[in-house]
Amino acid sequence: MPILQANNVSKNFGGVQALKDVSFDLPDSAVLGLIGPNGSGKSTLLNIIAGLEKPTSGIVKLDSKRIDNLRANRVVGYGVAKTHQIPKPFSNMTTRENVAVAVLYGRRNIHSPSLALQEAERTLSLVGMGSRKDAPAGSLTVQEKKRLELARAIATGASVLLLDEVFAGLSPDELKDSIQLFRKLHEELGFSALVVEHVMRAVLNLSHNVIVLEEGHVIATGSPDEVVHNDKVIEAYLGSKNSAA
Amino acid sequence: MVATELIVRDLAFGLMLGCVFSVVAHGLNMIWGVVKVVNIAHGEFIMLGAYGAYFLNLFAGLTPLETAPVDAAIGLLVGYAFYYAFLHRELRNKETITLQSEMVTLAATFGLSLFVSNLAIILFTGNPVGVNYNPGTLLFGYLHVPLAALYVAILSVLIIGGTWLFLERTFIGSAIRAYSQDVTATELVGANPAKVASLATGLGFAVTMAGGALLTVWIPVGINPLMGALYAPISFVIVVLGGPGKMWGSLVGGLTLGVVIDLAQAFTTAQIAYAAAFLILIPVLVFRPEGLLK
Amino acid sequence: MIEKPGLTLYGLFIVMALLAAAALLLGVAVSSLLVLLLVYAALAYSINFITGMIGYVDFGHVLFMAIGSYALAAMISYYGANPLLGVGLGALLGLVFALGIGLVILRFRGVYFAIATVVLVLAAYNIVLQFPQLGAGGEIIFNLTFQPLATYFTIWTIVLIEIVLTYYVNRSRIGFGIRAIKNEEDAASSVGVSPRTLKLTGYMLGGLFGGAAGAVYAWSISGVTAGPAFDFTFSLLMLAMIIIGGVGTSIGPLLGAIVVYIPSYFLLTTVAQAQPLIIGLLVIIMALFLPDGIVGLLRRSNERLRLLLE
Amino acid sequence: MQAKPRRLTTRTTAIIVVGIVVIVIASGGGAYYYINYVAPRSGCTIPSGRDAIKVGFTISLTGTFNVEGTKSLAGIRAAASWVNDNGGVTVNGKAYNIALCYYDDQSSSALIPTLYTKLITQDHAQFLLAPYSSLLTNAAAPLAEQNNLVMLSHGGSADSIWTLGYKNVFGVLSPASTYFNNAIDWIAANHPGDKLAFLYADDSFSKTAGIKASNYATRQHLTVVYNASYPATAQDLHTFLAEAQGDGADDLIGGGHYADGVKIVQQLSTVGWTPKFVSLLVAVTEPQFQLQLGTAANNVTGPSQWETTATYSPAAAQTAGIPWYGPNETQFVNYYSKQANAGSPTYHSGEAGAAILVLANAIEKANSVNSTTVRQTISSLHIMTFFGQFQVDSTGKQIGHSMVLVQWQSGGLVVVAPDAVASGTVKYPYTGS
Repeated sequence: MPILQANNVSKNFGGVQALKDVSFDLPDSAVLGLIGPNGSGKSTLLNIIAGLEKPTSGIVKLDSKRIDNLRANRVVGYGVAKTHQIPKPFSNMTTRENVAVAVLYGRRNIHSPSLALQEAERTLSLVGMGSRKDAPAGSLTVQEKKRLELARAIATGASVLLLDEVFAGLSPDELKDSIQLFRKLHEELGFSALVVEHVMRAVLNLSHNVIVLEEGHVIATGSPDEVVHNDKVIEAYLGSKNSAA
Repeated sequence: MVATELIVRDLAFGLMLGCVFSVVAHGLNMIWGVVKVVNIAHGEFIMLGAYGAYFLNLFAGLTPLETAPVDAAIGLLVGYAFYYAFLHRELRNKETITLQSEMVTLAATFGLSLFVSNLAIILFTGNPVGVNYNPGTLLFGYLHVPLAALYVAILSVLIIGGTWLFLERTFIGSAIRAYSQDVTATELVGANPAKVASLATGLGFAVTMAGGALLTVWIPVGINPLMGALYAPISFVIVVLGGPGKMWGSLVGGLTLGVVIDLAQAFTTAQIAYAAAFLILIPVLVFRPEGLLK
Repeated sequence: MIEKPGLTLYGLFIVMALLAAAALLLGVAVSSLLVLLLVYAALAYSINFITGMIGYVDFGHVLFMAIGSYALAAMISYYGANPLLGVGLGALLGLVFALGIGLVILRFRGVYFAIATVVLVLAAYNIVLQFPQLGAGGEIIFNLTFQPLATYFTIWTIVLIEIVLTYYVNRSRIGFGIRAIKNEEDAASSVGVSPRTLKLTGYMLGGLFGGAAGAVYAWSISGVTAGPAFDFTFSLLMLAMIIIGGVGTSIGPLLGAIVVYIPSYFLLTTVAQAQPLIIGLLVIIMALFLPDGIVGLLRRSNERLRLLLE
Repeated sequence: MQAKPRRLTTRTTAIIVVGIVVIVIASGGGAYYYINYVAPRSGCTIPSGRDAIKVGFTISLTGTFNVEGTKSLAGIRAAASWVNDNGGVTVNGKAYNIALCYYDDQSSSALIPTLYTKLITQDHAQFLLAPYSSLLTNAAAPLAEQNNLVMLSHGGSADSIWTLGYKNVFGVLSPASTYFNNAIDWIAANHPGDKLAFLYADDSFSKTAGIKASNYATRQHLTVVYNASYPATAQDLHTFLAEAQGDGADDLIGGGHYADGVKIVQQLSTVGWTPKFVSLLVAVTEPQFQLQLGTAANNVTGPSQWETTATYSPAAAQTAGIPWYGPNETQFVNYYSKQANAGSPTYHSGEAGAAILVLANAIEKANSVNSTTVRQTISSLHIMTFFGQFQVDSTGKQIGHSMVLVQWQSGGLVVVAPDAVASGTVKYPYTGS
């Protein structure tokens, strides 16, 4: 029984079709990689699942409940949280307060700010940011801001995380750390994740399954191994590079 | 009850009034469109332009039409100063203006508006003054057209057309357009973003103050330090109607407003007409946030 | 569960207690001067709910003040009602109008919201003049027997409620959500905060208290007239107060009201225009260099003050 | 905000609380001391020689009403110096000077409560004059009432002021509802076939004057073909004027404050309408009106509370069987011309000066400076001053005084009605520019 399901999701922007009949299943506790060249519709798909955009047609279900017609903040209540590709911290609040907002509004059971702050502190040490808890979020480095995005998403208590390029722009060492951290978190918390990523190494390392988008179509699905050897995928990546050059 | 003659007359006066509204709002439009900042003190600079016309008339005997270029020259300098005093800190090294910077500029220009209007009360007293300029009227059948209003209307359209040509056909203009699309693109065409932005702000102020001078033709005894409180909101409405950054948008917005006010007055009370003219803004923002002009 | 209140709240209580004592001990003369101070403070707190906390600049807040004024004036002059009923109706109408207006204009962000608030005031002004029931030229005046203390303690109570509400909203779950919206509206909604609900809540609180304060203002000057009732001066003063005092905080509005009002009292009779001139200058300086106003300045200057002032 | 690395000890808390209390008390006490002892920069000018009776008021020296306000102030000062030069005000055998305490209200009603409170509590004004205009008078009247001080209204003519049961507020001038009666009477008598257009600003004074005038015209069996108000901020009155013309109106009656009058006459010519008879509020009596409009001002009429050429005299008082008080016309103009920024007197100067004279006379008659006693005296006072008769009804509204109708004729302002005080006849029709 998949926890997240997309059935024939399509999206038009004016005359441009960004997504065409995209379907996939995300099994419980699994990590699904979502790759594709620039402009293939990855972010649009993530936004639709997160409730930031409405699909033109198609259905998104969480635990067999429809979520495609809900507003973003309601989707979070159902247990789906998304990180932003360009981090959007609440700059004038401390790191801990940033996460506390997610605790207070993502979960039903914590209403007291002081409890939320304690919980936020726990989440921050989980992602290795415990020492930065009182820093204003605006003063963090890019990597820290990405971690904060992750911490906020986890702190909502979400069962499904939508991670939009959390590994992009990191040095090889940082990338290694981050991948290890993600593995650890996944083991401890047991969430499911849909990972959009440019960095192939990260996706292939983490994902149980991968789907490949090109111009709004799913062109391949399968295990990471299968996908990298798929002819269509190779063509899509190389082809798009050729045409760009 | 409502005769064709009246409607024709209302339309004619509405169009002429709309033209002067357009040019008054046009400076705001340029600044808003290029540097993405709304100058809350816009009305105060219209007021200063109008006082320019008054004093030049008083001491040099210039008509409002002759004052406009003088006002524009002053406006250019004031605009430069304004850019470096109020906007530069918020805009430099930024790709797009953040919401936070937008709030800062709103609050700062709001303070400026309080400051300038009250300084004007101290300097000019609150006594409303006016410029006497009446070159006669033109008779089209039953329609009396005051020449002053006609000249101002023509000049307004010329000014708006001129800025459009400037932006479309000159190198500096294309740098300004590049800036309004994408700040980094300005550097690609080989221009310094701060210089481009300050020039655009200066031009905006030049048009604003010239507009203030032209407006005096319509307000024979209405030049006073607080007049900005009326013309700033009118300008806001016009720019939103036309779409910020679209040069002909000012004219579309201004004419819409002028015609709505004058025509609606023919069918209902003046109060309803004015309320309607302001309220158009809301549905436009809801349904066509990019403005009436495509 | 709410945390133990901090010193800020006690400090504010002390100031309020002193204001009450001043009216009782020093009598009518002082109280009629302080009424205006409290009306300003009430207005500053009311706009603080929307502009201060949520960060949406509202140039048209005077609209709610006018609604409150007309509600009270109509209640008294047409129904002979108790002024307190008028204040209640003013608050209620402020709330209802804020709900209706907010549903539409809170969709607009940043400067578009600010402009929408401006045009609503101008439109409302013309609409009021359209109703003969609201008096020729939108003027309703009435004559009540002298009730300085009643007026005073009504507005005093309103300010007290606003202080407590501001304080606890800032500290509660809602406060966290509101600050998140002020920082990054989109990011807030992707951690489960509903910007629509919270923005509307803030705007409605603003409308409610703006209406109440407007009603008391009309009560204190025994009438309402369209021109002054929709005068942007009040909107601008309210904004200036919270910008100078410190946006979003629970001390800022009262501090701002005092800083703006008390000097005005002296300057008015010497150099009439000096006061708005100085306020304008202060607002420019605050906006460009001290975005958190006096409270922010104090908090940054000293670690202990940072913890104490909320 | 929630960050609390360590709790404050009870002692520190106590110290801080005490500190706050001390600061607040100190600053409060300091402010109180400053208000009462250091800063009594009062608005009063006390003439030397005798003890003074303080009369407090605000006046618009800046803002919308600054022209009218400046004229009123000079009138008030002229009347006060006449009183002080002519024996002062005698109460119980002792003569007092009239001392004026005033502030500029910037034409803003928001400032009125503060300023009047200051006048009453700090400057200890014993009697009050209202500010200029109905708008500001409305804001000031409650304060007079609350403090039980007599207030004479010299620039607030809206009838609504007198409908509220104020006990202390008395009008010196004719109320707005009667402004156009002279003009309408003249039309009804001389051109009963004329169709009338009424067009007035939507502030409360102009609207009251306009509506009451159109009602009065109907009662005089005149035909009203157009009746509308326009927003005080409108730039463009062409539409209204053209509509009025289109509805076949012969005469135009209305206007608002000064700027409105100029605007209407200027736009009449651009619309190409030359009404036969034009009567406008307020603006017409200002000399600037003629300077600004030139020949277009010729034959424009307007209501006036008073003109220097109107002939009220001690002899006229005797004929009417009532006492005379104060300077005669010439003396007043003489005193007026000695005031700073005075220019030549308009009816605003006259009505404001008359307010001081009525007050001085009432205090003498009451033989007391007690507010209640003076109030009772004023309600039954019936005298004549250079401004005309003074008599109020039970609500405090002026009923003794009568308006005049003036007209610009070849560059001069002539009183043309009523016949009793007229120095010329109405020129008809209006000729345009």
